[in-house]
Amino acid sequence: MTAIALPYRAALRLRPATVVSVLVVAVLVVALIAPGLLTTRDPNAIDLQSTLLSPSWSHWFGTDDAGRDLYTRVVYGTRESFGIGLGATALAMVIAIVLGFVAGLARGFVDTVLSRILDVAFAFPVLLLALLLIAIRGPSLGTVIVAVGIGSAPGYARMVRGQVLHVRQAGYIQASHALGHTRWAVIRQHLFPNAMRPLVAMMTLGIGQSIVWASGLAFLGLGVAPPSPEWGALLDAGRAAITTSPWLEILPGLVIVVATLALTSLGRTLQHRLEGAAR
Amino acid sequence: MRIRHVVAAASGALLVASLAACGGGAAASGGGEKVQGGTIVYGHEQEPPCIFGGWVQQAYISRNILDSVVTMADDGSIKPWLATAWKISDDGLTYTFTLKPGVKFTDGTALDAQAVADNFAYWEKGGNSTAKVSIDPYFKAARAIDATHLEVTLNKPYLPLLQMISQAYFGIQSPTALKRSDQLNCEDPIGSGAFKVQEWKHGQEVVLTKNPDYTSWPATAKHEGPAIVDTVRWKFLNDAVSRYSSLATGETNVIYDVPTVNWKDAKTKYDVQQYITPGKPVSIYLNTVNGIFTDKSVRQAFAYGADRKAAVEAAFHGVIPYEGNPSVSQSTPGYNASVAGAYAFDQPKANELLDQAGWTTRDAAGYRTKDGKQLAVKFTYPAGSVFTTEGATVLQILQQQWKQVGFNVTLIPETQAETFAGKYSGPKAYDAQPWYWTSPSSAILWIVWRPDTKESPNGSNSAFYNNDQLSTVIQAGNSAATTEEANAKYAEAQQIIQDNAPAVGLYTQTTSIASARNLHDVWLEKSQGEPVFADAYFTK
Amino acid sequence: MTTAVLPRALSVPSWVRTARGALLKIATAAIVLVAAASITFFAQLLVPGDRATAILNQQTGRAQQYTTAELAPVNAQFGFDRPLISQYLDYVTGLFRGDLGTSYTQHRPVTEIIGDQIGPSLVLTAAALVTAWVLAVGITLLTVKRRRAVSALGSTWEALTASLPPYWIGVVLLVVFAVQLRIFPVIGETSARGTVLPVLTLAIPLAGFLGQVTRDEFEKVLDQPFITTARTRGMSDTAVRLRHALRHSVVPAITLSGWALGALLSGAVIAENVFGRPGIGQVLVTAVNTRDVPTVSGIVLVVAGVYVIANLVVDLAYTVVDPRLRAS
Amino acid sequence: MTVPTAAASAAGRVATEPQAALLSVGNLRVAFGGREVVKGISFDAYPGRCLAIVGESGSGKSVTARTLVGLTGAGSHVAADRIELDGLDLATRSERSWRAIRGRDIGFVLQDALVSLDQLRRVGDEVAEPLRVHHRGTRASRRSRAIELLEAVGVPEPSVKARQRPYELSGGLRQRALIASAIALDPRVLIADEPTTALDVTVQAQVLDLLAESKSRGTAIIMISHDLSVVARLADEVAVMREGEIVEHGPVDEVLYRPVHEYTKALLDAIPSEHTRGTRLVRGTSAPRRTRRPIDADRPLLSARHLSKVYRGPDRVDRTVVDDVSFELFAGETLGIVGESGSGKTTTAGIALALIPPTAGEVDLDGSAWTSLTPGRRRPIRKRIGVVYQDPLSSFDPRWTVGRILVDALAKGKRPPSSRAEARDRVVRLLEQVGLTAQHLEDAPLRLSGGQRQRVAIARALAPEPEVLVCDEPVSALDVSIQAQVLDLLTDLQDELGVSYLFISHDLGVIHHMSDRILVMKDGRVVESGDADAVFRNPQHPYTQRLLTALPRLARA
Repeated sequence: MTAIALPYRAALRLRPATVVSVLVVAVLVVALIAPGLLTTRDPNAIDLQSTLLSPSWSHWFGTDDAGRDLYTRVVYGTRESFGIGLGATALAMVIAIVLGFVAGLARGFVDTVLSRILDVAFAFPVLLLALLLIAIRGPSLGTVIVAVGIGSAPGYARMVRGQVLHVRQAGYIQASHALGHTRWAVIRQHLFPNAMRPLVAMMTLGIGQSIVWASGLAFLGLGVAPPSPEWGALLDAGRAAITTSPWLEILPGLVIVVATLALTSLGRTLQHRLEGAAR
Repeated sequence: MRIRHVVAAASGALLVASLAACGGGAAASGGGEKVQGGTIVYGHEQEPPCIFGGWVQQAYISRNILDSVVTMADDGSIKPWLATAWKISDDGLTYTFTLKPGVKFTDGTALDAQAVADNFAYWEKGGNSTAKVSIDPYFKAARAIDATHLEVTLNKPYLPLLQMISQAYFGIQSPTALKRSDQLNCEDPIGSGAFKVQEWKHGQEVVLTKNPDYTSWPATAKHEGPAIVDTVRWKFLNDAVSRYSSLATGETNVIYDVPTVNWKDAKTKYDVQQYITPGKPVSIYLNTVNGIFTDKSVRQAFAYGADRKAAVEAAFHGVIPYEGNPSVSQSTPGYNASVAGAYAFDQPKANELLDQAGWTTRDAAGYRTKDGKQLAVKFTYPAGSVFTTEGATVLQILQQQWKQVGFNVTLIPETQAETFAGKYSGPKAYDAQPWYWTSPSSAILWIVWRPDTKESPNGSNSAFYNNDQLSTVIQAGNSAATTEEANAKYAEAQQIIQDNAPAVGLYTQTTSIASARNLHDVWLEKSQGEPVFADAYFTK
Repeated sequence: MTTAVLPRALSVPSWVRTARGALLKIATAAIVLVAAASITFFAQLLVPGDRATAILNQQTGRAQQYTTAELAPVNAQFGFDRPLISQYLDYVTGLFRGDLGTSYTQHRPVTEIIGDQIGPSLVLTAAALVTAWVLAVGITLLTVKRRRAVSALGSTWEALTASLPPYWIGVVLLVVFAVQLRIFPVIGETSARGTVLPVLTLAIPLAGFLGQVTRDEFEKVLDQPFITTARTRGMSDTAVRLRHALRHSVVPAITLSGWALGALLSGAVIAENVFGRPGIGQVLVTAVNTRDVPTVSGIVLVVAGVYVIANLVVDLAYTVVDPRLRAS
Repeated sequence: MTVPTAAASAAGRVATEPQAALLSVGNLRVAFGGREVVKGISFDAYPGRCLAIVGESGSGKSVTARTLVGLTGAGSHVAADRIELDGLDLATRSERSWRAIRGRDIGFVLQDALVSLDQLRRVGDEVAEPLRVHHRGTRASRRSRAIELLEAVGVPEPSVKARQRPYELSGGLRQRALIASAIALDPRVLIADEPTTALDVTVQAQVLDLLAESKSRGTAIIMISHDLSVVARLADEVAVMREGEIVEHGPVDEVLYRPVHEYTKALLDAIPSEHTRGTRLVRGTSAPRRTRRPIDADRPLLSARHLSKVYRGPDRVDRTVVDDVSFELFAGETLGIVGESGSGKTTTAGIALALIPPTAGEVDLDGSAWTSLTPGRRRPIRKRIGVVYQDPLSSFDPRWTVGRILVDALAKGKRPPSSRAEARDRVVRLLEQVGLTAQHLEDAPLRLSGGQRQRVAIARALAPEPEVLVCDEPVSALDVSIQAQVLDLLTDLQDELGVSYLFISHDLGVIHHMSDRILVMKDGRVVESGDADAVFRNPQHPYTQRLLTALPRLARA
């Protein structure tokens, strides 16, 4: 377009939504690294004199039926929820990158076989995968990470494969071959880093989704062991009281939504910016 | 002529709270005209794989379809059902039952003494393993003397026999029907009860229709004759929120297991009944052959170390009672109330015991250590239907208090798959594990505490606690000549258990129902607490 | 490249090629399905603990170990005493006869168990998919590339809904619309009115995802020259969106739908649980818990089958929406 | 509306003496944000006449065109003393009333029908869409009208093509369909924005004829183009735009043959053709003639023998894209390969580079085996042959800076730099050689202009010090003045380094300007070859003849 060459500048301008997302993620990172900065209480400290208090100035999110401060639990739960999010996404990515690259680079037979394997993996209900894994290994933080990670890997693998196929077509790949670089050098110098670029954004999106997924497992009673304040576990614990002490269910749910929303929004901003830059 | 040998109940053991707010739930005195017919929509919790079986979830529904030989009254006494009378020989080894004549199964087969004898044989063959363990090794044989007389012989005297066979596990099925396929017997057991299975919509509900030719109601029935309502829709509503809400929206007329958070609300709006199950309460087995709990003082310190009563009250919102007696619950005949008071919350005492046991040093996290080993407890519990979130909250509260005296308790929720597969059932698998076992008699002591030996293993002895003295006392109770004598022995057994602390009491297994105010005479059966719909009716 | 590159041989009629392609697809699909079922079969054997123990415990609601003598009749009854490989071969040959085996716990043929439950699950997932599409496309059409505030509202809505944990939204919908407002029944079961909330529970988060990809694509498409062409013909903005842009924008969402169906079947168990709805998800959870190997494998087979069929439909939908893709 | 269009059409080409302007624009200003891209321009369009607005990218010509149909775009600010259509004020129209005018009174044709027609709809529906939008006729009558229109623009088998989709049609037919759609309601004004760009030369001629026919029926045409030679064929009047202003405006003969403004002169000079051979295209440079090194006709650097390439499609049908092509490229020579899209010239270049394995035949490099070597054996001698692509941007890794790109190329060259300092020095020298400076070292290619990018691409190709450079449409994506600079650079480098070019282009002017000898390719085969001047002046093959007839050219003064 002749005159409207503005996308680059527009991307640099910070939208208010991006600013809010960054702030939310910043708070989450603090909660992750130093939860003590956000609360002075102990997430597991019980107080049977003050159970089921509704939100107030001294208990921002109220207290649960063991008298624990819900806000403190949410803050401390960040570490485990994000641990799941990061761990599962990282695991998914590693699997996806290996499978996606092999499938994307291989031709003929290997590609066909891998694609079929991915088909089988895709056709496998994610839930079942999680159920089986948890049945085999027992529920724990590690199992949840592995279950969510393996469950979301095939989707990423397809994306990676698509990305590899796309980058493989790029002019600079041919240009590099034309300069006399070996196939491996081209892969290492150009194909790999460029095919990986959108994955950063994808990961940000994936973390949020993994947290949501893990909360689904917690609902089925397959989450992290108590007294962990992992967010999904908080949702699971709060559900019985939704009509009598709704904050126990609503507030942790909102925290998951806000955190995921911030991550998603950030991921998409990143994605758009990368796309803009690649254009 | 009726010769009844009535077993007296421990007074006040059965707490049945009929807590209707505005007068009389039982009679139609609340006004309104009694309606003939209608459909009761009942919101139950878990769907069993089969209708008849050895799991209490199966007993709930089969109680409404199958009749048993005898039943248990509110006061714990045994009353006639299919048997109008019975006679026990002086040596306590032969029971002769006189059966109600002319009773027919819903498939037309006659319910005679031979049919009942066939059922005993069926249970013993594995048809119902819970029934089997309830009467083994005392049961010898069952034989039809004539069409209406059945003789049951025992190897040794077994006083709780009648209480045991009052459970729904001992529901009598048509011998003709039992010859059908496994699938049919699973989905549609044929009994002589007030209802029969019309349809099982898996994942949704079992539709029960009334047996119009019903003649064999128990002596405890609130009316005589076939069921008043035409249909019971037995729905499976796993989610507590929707189950309780469905009562408010009128989608159900009665629900099982009122969530404790809603109990107060339910009392003001519905007729609620709470039933404290007899048998073993929810108590924590401590592994006496492996790990830190091999030391009796450590077990006792564990019991002293946490305020179990306060934790139970907080987590269950004051609805479910604390039970300090780990062996039998307060509603069980032969309950030893004095035992329940032992090990009241006393952290100094716990500390003292641990110090004496040599756990004197503490590590950086504040946990006690001895010879470099931490005072760590691997605490597994069956999460989900057996141990609800509320139960899990109790454990989390206790965990914090145990931490104060130096125990590092790791809570490990078992998934149902792990539980059933027996992953956490061996002596190496855990240090502590809570469980319950409903049973109408203190004879449950024998099932749970019978020594686990090579020759005669007892998988139910989850504390792996073999105490010959205890074994002898329980057997003496089981084979006692009189109830008084039996209860004295059972009380002694409870004392031995409490003194040695192979288990720590927690709370009673409790079931509850809430029913709409226009529904009357839904009552909870006394051996295990199943809701009975045969007498229920609506008012306009 | 169209003018000069002439096909050298067109000897094979196109329908033969199509038929050959279809056969190949069906054969591959069958292999995929059997592979999925086989993996499930063996994966379940990895679960610690013994199947006979699980069956006995499950029958009695207990958790204990049994003696070999106690287990023997169960092992004999279900054939667990035979070598694994022959158990597996029996299972696989059964598959080709359409026999998925008999449930260990319900003593019913697995085909019957699935037959009972698959209907409500399919209705739920299909309705959720359709609803998600309507929501996603509707909101995209209304908000994409409008005034900044409107567009921001649209994209925020999508990001927000895509972040909702399915269980949480289900409970909130239940409490608000069934318990408080009483618009819908609490126990939905399979009635049409009762299906609304479970469908929304699944559809709202999915609509967020579909909306996001559709919006991205829509924005790109609206910058395309053919959109300008359409405007120069005097077309209104709405007509341009509906007649031209929409069709181009839905291709990524179609791709996602194939994947979404798998996720929906998994998410269905949550909706089924909250709203007391029968369905395959709940059966699956129970079957895994009780080590009911044939039931679990059978469900995987059927779900994978649904997935494969859905993806064939997706492939077809592609070529209907964009005939250019037929060539490749 | 008031004037029936039939009357104008009956009048034929009467409008040499212009009556009242049909469309009149006075002092039009367009700004995006705070930036003014059209700075007060005025022009008129008359029935039966064609006004061409000519300019390079960024001149504001396309924005002007869109403003005339009220589609300037989001965030724009339009101000004008006058935008009148037949006396009707358009400047203050609402969107709704604009819609009534678009398509009915003013037709609009965009470039490249492949992206300007909705590929998912049938051609007939696209053509008939203005009728539907303006509620003309019934469904059936619109369908038959669409077929009539397709027939009128010279689409063969119109009823068949109407049922096909745009991508199933050839480029020429597509563009005709696009025009058919624009003239469906017989608008009195037709605005054509680069209507022939991206078309092969023969098709281009047909499309121009079609527009001429429309003009002869009395339509006022406003054509937007960057290509002065195309304009010469159709326009009656030319306005040259630069940076939002009209720098020169007048009758076509005046502007093209007696330009007054320096910019117009420069643009005209920059057009490569047979007349510019051996000269520099950029005006005002000191050395107008080339000083070439002699061609060594005894030393064929590349010799290709009977190359062919067959691709098997997904439908298992073989397509021969290169068919028995042979050529030799001598040291110091430029061999041009010319052909329309799909003629196989790019594949031929790929084979020569040994990046595409030929199905049959082989290429030798400087007398020894080249394409027949294994990739591993070939890699050490790759440095002897370099390549410049049409789209430089996509040939750069977006993550790399100019400096890194060039260092990488040097490292693969005949004399890899031994130190960082040496590498830097040589990279700077390379940049200077292609007319850039050290300040571009840290730039990402994305931030460079199109001309600068192509210079970097050339620098990269030269870095390994190759003897042969394959240039695959190296200037096709560039504006004419930038094209001139790049072509001048290539000739200068040949003079300086003696490198040989295998030069591929669809543009006959460029080919003639650059090449010593040429190959004309069609459908994968070489139809004619020989000395450039000989082929151009005396084409033997009918296809070459047709190409040359279709070539729009300016008669040189």
